[in-house]
Amino acid sequence: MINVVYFAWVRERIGVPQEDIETSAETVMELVAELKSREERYDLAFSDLESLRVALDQELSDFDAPLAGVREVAFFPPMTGG
Amino acid sequence: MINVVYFAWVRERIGVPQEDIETSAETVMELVAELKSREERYDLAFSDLESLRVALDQELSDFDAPLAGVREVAFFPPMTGG
Amino acid sequence: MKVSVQSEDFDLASELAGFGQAANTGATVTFTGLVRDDTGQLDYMEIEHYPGMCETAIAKIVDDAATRWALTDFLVIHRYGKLHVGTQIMMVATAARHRAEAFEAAEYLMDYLKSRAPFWKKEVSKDGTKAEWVAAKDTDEDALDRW
Amino acid sequence: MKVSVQSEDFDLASELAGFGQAANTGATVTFTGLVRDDTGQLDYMEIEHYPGMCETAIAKIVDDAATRWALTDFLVIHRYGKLHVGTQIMMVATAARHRAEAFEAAEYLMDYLKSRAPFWKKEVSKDGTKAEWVAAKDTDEDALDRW
Repeated sequence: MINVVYFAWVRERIGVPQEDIETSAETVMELVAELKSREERYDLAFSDLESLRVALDQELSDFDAPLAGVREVAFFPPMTGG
Repeated sequence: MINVVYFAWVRERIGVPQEDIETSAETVMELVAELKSREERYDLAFSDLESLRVALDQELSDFDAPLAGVREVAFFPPMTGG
Repeated sequence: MKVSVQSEDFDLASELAGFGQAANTGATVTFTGLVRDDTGQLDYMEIEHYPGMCETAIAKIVDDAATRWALTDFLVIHRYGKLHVGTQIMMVATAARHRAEAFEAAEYLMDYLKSRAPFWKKEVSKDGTKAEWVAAKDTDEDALDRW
Repeated sequence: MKVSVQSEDFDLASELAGFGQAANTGATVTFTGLVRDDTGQLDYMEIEHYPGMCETAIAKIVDDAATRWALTDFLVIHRYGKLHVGTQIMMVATAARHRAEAFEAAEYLMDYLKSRAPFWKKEVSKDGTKAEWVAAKDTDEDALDRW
């Protein structure tokens, strides 16, 4: 079980700010593929990975990263702070 | 008659903050030469022109500049504001 | 040496009381970011943030800056929530021995907060018809290359 | 849009009240210069200035910056006289649409105030045995080349 959180337009497209996902995905990319196959709203949210960022346990990471031991995965667009 | 003003160590070496000078010097350089020939304290103050700056009527200028029409000449070291 | 992620407004003056008081501080720089409206159409900006990650991301950015420029003091405040035109979004302050250090560290903090701290801005127009997420600029990402 | 050459201290907070309030201001930057003591030997700094020329020189520097970066507001205060360790020497503030403009303009103002505004600093040590004019640095003159 992994906690998946979404921000900004990713959250809006998926429709929830977070959810617990039962998955056997070994990498972020596998998790993304799994979500995309579930429902169209995921497919839409993850259609362009270039415009997405991922954080694992609140630290910036990348789509190739393994999920072993990770409790929280976050997906969001490039940040616009400051 | 021209008003000559001095700042920082130039003022300290010459011993006065300003003085009126009766001169027929046509350029700043001629005025400097005239002052240097007067007394040792001027010779000392003007010994290294590289380390001096000059302003004519409160605007930065250079030693070759003509003095025609100028009312105030200022000599000082490079500025250290800020 | 303060970092704060908050919804409340802040007062520059109170925040700077006691800032950079060490005798070897020769320069302090502050930056304040405000909600700007160029067209007269903007009602407010909604800033979303990632609680928890914001704090750790900013702490890392600040640590890097403090080491790189031997800062004698620093301060980062970033707000989230609904912010109307003209209100303060965030501020940084840096204190160092020389002016170049204080300026560079403040710019470094801003460049990294812009692209590496998990905040997202949405602009909502006055007539309510437009609500758009602000897109990250390539130039903001490029700005990191100079460090 | 204020320029002041004064002996009195200033209060950053009061000076910034109402600063950069235009709706198209997205960024404000302030710089404050303080009397620094690295060795514990400094008693005070005496700042000599050229009355009249200070004001015109600063006005020119400020005009150049305001044109170059389309500033929405600016402020320059420079003190003269006897200033003890830890006291404020001067400040600049800039307001602009974007952060890069506000930062660059503030650095430009500082670089030019340093080498083109007629102020001279003398450092007087605590035991009174040393009173030395601060020498201009080549690096300060070089700093102008980047603009």
